[in-house]
Amino acid sequence: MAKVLMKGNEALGEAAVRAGCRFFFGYPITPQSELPHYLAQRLPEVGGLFLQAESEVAAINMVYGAAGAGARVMTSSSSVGISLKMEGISYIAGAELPCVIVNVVRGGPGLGGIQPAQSDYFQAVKGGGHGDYHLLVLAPASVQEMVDLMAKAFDLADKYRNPVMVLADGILGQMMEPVEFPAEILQELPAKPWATDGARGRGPNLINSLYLEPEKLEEHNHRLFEKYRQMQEQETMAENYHTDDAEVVVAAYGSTARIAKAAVDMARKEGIKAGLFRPVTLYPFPTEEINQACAKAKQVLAVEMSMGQMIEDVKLSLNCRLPVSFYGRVGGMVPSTRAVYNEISALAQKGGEQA
Amino acid sequence: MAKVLMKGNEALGEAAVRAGCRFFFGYPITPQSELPHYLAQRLPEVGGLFLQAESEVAAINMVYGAAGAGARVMTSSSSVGISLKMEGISYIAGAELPCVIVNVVRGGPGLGGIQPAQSDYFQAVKGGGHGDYHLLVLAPASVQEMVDLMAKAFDLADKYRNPVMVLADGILGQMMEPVEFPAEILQELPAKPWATDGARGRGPNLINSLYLEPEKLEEHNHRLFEKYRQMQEQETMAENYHTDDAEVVVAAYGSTARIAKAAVDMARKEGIKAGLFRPVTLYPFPTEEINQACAKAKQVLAVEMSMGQMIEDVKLSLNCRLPVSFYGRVGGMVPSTRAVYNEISALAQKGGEQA
Amino acid sequence: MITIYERPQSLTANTMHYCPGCTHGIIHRLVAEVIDELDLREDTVGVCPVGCSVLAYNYFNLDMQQAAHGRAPAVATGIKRVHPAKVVFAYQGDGDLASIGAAEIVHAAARGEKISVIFVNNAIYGMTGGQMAPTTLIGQETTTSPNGRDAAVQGYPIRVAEMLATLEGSAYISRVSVHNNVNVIKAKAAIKKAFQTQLEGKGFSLVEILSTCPTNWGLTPLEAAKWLENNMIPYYPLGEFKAAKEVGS
Amino acid sequence: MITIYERPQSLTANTMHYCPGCTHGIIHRLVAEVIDELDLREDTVGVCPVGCSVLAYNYFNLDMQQAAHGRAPAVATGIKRVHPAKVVFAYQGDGDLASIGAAEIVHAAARGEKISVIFVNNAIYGMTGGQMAPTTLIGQETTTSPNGRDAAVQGYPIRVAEMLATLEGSAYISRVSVHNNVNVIKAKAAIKKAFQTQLEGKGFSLVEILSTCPTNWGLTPLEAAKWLENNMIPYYPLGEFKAAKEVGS
Amino acid sequence: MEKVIFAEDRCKGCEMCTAACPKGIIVMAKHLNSMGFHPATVTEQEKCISCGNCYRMCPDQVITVRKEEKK
Amino acid sequence: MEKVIFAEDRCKGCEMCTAACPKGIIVMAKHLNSMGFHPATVTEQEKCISCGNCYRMCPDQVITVRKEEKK
Amino acid sequence: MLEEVVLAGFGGQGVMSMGQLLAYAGMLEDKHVAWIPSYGPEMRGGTANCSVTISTEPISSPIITEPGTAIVLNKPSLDKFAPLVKPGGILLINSSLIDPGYFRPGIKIFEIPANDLALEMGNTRVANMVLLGAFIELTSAVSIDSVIESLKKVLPEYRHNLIPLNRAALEKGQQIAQNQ
Amino acid sequence: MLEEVVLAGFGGQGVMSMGQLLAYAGMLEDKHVAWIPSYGPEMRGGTANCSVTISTEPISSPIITEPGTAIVLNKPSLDKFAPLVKPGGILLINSSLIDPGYFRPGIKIFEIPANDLALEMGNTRVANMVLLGAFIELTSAVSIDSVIESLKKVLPEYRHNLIPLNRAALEKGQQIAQNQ
Ligand SMILES: Cc1ncc(C[n+]2csc(CCOP(=O)(O)OP(=O)(O)O)c2C)c(N)n1
Ligand SMILES: Cc1ncc(C[n+]2csc(CCOP(=O)(O)OP(=O)(O)O)c2C)c(N)n1
Ligand code: SF4
Ligand code: SF4
Ligand code: SF4
Ligand code: SF4
Ligand code: SF4
Ligand code: SF4
Ligand SMILES: [Mg+2]
Ligand SMILES: [Mg+2]
Repeated sequence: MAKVLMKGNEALGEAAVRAGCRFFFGYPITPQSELPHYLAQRLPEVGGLFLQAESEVAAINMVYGAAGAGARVMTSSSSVGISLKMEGISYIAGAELPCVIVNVVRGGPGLGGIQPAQSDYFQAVKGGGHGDYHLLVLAPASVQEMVDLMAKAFDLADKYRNPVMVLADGILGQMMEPVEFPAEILQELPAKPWATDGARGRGPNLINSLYLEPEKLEEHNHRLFEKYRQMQEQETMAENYHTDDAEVVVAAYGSTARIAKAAVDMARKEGIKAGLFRPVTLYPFPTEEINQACAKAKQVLAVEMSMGQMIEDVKLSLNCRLPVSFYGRVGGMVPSTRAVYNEISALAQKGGEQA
Repeated sequence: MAKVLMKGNEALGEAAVRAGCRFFFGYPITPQSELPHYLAQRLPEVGGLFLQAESEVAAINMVYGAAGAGARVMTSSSSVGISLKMEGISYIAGAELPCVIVNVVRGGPGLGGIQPAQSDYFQAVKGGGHGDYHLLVLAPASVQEMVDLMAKAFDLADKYRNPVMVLADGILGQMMEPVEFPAEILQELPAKPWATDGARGRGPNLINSLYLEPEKLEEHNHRLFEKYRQMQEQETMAENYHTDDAEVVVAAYGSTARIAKAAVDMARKEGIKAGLFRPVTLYPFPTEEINQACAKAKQVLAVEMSMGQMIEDVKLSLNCRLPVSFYGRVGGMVPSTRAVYNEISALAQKGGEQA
Repeated sequence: MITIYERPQSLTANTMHYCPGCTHGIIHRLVAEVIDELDLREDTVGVCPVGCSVLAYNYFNLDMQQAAHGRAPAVATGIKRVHPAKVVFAYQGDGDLASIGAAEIVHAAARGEKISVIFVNNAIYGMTGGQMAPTTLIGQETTTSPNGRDAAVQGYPIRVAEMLATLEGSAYISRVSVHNNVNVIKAKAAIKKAFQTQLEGKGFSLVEILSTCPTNWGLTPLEAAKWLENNMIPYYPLGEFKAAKEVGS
Repeated sequence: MITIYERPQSLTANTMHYCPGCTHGIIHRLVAEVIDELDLREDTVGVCPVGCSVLAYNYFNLDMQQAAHGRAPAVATGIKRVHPAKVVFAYQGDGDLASIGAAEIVHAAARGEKISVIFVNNAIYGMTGGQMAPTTLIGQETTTSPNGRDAAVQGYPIRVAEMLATLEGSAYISRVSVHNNVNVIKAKAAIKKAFQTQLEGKGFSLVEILSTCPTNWGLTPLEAAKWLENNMIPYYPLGEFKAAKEVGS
Repeated sequence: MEKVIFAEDRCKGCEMCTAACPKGIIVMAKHLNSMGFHPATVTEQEKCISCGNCYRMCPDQVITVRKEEKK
Repeated sequence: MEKVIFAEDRCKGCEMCTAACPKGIIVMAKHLNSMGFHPATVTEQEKCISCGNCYRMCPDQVITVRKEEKK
Repeated sequence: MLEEVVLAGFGGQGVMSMGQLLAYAGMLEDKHVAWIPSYGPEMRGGTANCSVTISTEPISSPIITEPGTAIVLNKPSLDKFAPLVKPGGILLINSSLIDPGYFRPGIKIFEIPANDLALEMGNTRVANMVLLGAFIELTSAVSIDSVIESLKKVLPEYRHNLIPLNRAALEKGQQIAQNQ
Repeated sequence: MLEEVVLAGFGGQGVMSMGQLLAYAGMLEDKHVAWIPSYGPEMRGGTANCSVTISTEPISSPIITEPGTAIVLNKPSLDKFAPLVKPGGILLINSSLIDPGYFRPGIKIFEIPANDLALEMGNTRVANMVLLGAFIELTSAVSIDSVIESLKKVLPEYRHNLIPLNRAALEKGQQIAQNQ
């Protein structure tokens, strides 16, 4: 297929359609509204359903119902709205239902602002809802990657029977880049013999997260964590950019990684051995990959549009064996390439000293 | 005052009343219902208001309104219900409103079970809601401490204009121990000139978390984090038990710390140099204190009723300089003293080896 | 001898966990009987709520989903939109439906969602220990209205059927009771009509069923039935509040 | 010469951010005029919603709280219970009140919460770019009903005033419009009655105000006023749906 | 053969059936069942008119009702 | 003195006032105000009957209306 | 002194209040005490249990995983808790409802026909008190007087007429245990 | 080749579509492109801006903090973006709406009376095209043909009658820039 110029939000929509997603339940919120607008038009064209729910709470529970009924289904929102979905997401994880949740992050806390941010990292990867559970979290850094990861998201959701979050931000959602879509619209979806579609010729199926006996609930938790272990083994993804010989490694994801990449370019021009490590899966965090990327590193710099969240996973993954510093902007402010370059350059001068 | 034998949930209620709290908005859920039951009876006696909200979402927003109006106010729930409050909690943190939120944790994820758990640690300390914010999180380990920390919670909330969470679990909520209450019922509360009580003879007050200009929102975030820095400096609390010469330090909070204490006793009887480090503030985490407690340690063991959450803060606080192992039970299962002892004893044999 | 009344196919053989005399059990059976009679056992998906009936999935011999507290209508919507040809019902208590789930039920009705809701109104939160429900009567003592519900502080009980009947999307709305034989028969007819309304694609259907909670009312089952008759029915009048024409004819 | 009409005291001098001709501005002024006339400027706390009127705190010269989307009635409840002697009002859009906040408004009304709600029904989500609201008319095109609202898929618009009037706790409920002079005068009278209902402790009061969104309707302000008259009023009849006796007399 | 049959171990002794029986023939047994309840029972089977009232009011699906086959 | 006064820089040129004026004296100015709108104005002040209709329909508190003091 | 006891039986058998009384009595004697109930959703006819710790030292863990004593009032409770009793510990069996003959080496087992004895005294509701009396005799965890004192504080005034019966039941249990 | 350009003006001046056209044209030439808008809640009369990156290499960062070129259509945009232009960069000013005389050392400044020129051509709405033409002349980021090609793809068929006017405007801008 030829390339088309498309907004990230809309590209997510088209990618979902091509991945066989036919059901969207959501509630409007800036800066992700182009995604529902797109699907409101597009889904009926392919025999699918777009339904604006009465709230984010209703939306995530409609997703629960539809996922439990066997559909490829998604929802999307931004920060405030995602917080309202925490109970529902915990239920979906507990009931092991596959679905895709898009969070186009904006500044917080509270009503905050509508400009891009990455301050929902903890919520996405540690579990903003109650209980021990994890989403699989994918963080694209370009519109093309939004398309590619969206397809992947649905596959992973089905493979693990686990909710997958695509974590973007206002920049990615709003920006246009050329993209190529898979030519085919996926028609054949994996069989879901566990789904509730009327117990025709078989025993009843049950979608559930309640285990009143603690022994059973513990067992259930262990089963979930066995899945997470498998994901850690099989699904981590990351991009390395000039990390081979890098003495200063910048760790950044999403839009911020794009800025960091430009800063690395700038640093390389100045003869600084800088590199970029970009986790693509935020959960499971690419632990092995970051250790490889930092093989030659003396300093690590986490750059985020937050007050410092992913930095904890960076430190833990490296077992704190390298000094990890932080540079962040928040509330909708975006780091400039130069500011990141300045941080790199300062660290390069430090060598292996504790930051 | 003479000691009385009281359930943890009820003791929390009485302690709140004595701390001058006159407003409770909440929604029933096991295993914290004795707290609302108690206050439904008790608050009207002291001229206060108990109101059962239509939902947890409504409850937390009533708390927002009442806190913004200048009242000492609280809510309480358990796991599932706390997840529904995530948006509201993020708003309260963003609008810098003082209030107390009790979470009597039960097993998750989803509907999970109703037995005790500690699997909402991440949600409590990292911010289950969106955006960069933090609750002050207090974790009592006895009914008496529930009483003491409840009073403290209201004071800290007012001092920092920040929501404070009291993180308990089903055991603490349900168990009876003798407690002593402060004799006086607090009558004089701190003045709140910022509260919205009708702009009589002054300019209008505003309770708000919206900052459409990213520069302003960034500034606001920095202001919040300056508060958190101060809390870290001034408010951390922890208990040390036989840590002075301990080679194996168990880190545990809440009920689990009680079990760990008994296991330490058992180990000491066997001649093992074991100790217990019990964080009382989970956020801010007592970083300095744990480093002191581990001064002689060769091994650290995190024990939780979760799949391993606090362990991350333990590692980060220690900058990964000691091997940290984990023992946990989940889903309402409670670790036995003997099982924890066995872990300690195994670690004691390892010495300084990586776990 | 021929068997004329026995446990319907759409119920499993499991012994229910409900308290002695709790009419949740009767309502379960009525729903199952209707499903049997309409031959829908293999074409029905049920949604159970959070409340005493949370374990209904152990009793209905059907595909079931357990929904978060109050969200059964949203979950049922998700299922129905994926399988429009199947019959989807939600079973909800009064705390579940009228309190935390008020938005979801109003919107399912407004959307004309083609689902059937079995709404069990026992004027209390059974599961969690007898707290006040939105349907608790004025003066009624509960664990969170220990001195009786006071309208000045806690407001007035909600008449759900009447409220939902104002919405265009609702096609069949009625209130019945199961405190005695005659009413059980009528209740079953109403449930059947609700399912037929769905089968005929007419829109949203809901049957509000007055039910007892002997345990939390502090009464014997027989006293509870009397209490329902004497106290609930006067405030919650029985009858059809809305019916699409020609349903089930 | 004496000044007979000018900006009320209870509005600040700030220029509002609303689009040209958006009637949110008229409604703000009416609320402020009523507060002035009842001499309540220093005894009122307002709650603004999430929606185009999210910045209302910049315009009302009063103590204000900004509430989470849909939760203004809960926030107002919190304030009113702490300061029962003050006057508390919530200002909400139709997405805010009738969609995400449906449970909160139903329960504030059922509780007979002594607050006044100014409900601005413009049949659309203004703030977020013209999505369908629960009040969007059948056939109306919005960004999430690009081919016009289809009752079979998206259900029917909710008549909020009628629905809330079924609840015992609601004391004053009316629907007005501000699309022309005569109706603006009536709208103000209704708002005054709502505040008086609160002052007299009668219970919950709500005024639903039909309002324009020229921007998202894709019309000029004057066309929008006409559209409102021709399309909204037939579905949303104006009038009082409930009024406590002797209010404001 | 019996017209009305009680699955005794399911019975919770709630007495709803006793009140419902127009013939007043349902009584609570002296003994306890496996759940610790006094189960309902009918000894005068012949008086039963197979009306099904007991079945209808039993919340626990204890009761099966049969009638004579019409010839 | 003028009966109807426009705070010109607040005006968004929506024309709601023009439609409301029973005397039809409100017109849109040719020039732009600081916000880039053509503001509403009245030149024939003497025709104004101080009815306040324009004030009432103005969403932006642009208009102040005065009337002759009664003697 | 450290007593860790688990009390278990059917919902209506009064095990929760028996445990609370014991804890209360310990508190009156200025000992450290804790009482932890099992809890669950509203389900009738289930089993209920609680655990009580009484100690002269501050209590490390109030959560009892190896009880020094288990008092079991029905068969399911015997099955669940008898195996947990710590070596050298005590198992008190309500032999009115549990078939005799349970045996586990290394623990002391006492069979007390509590319901029968209570019935003899005219009220089966004090069966739990008979067992409590036996427990007190065997462990001296608290005194009978403290239990009675606690009863006075816990019971509403108009129920104080029941106190003599309760004392009698406690003493009956004490006697029986003495003689075993 | 790497062009990083910011386009800014009032809401109705067509800066967003101008940026999109530019990006589209770049894509048609098989270059790497990215377009990022400012976005905000519904508030009329505010300023709008977008940034466009066009490059022969893969784009590291599409977020432009130091634009190579800024095209400003009104005064607030001049104030905001002129200082950000990177040393050696280009500042294109719509001098129909902005008083002349802005100066910053080390950057190239061009004043184009875009509205006036557009008016001359009969339609002020193509003022943005005049500026775009000038930009193309100064940077050769894309060709005019590609822009026209893009227009054909973006405009609905019944609007294609506007294409000649747009081409004329682009060429007018080109000329003006040539002569500055
Ligand atoms: C989000 C959430 N809040 C609260 C609860 C606790 N809870 C469980 S059941 C219930 C009330 C059920 O009452 P009702 O719906 O009337 O059903 P009943 O038990 O009376 O049949 C509550 C509040 C929960 N599980 N989840
Ligand atoms: C929890 C949450 N969900 C969604 C949003 C996004 N949002 C902001 S305003 C709005 C709709 C407002 O529409 P309405 O209430 O009708 O007010 P109007 O703008 O039309 O006056 C939405 C969905 C939000 N801020 N918070
Ligand atoms: S608590 Fe009430 S509603 Fe629940 S099972 Fe028991 S009697 Fe029924
Ligand atoms: S978007 Fe609509 S409701 Fe919002 S200010 Fe503009 S016209 Fe008014
Ligand atoms: S069938 Fe009728 S007559 Fe026979 S036992 Fe049952 S209720 Fe009585
Ligand atoms: S109604 Fe059923 S459960 Fe109740 S006593 Fe009769 S047979 Fe037993
Ligand atoms: S006051 Fe009346 S007559 Fe005068 S300008 Fe305004 S609308 Fe016209
Ligand atoms: S109504 Fe007000 S804002 Fe609109 S044109 Fe008239 S004066 Fe200007
Ligand atoms: Mg109920
Ligand atoms: Mg609206």
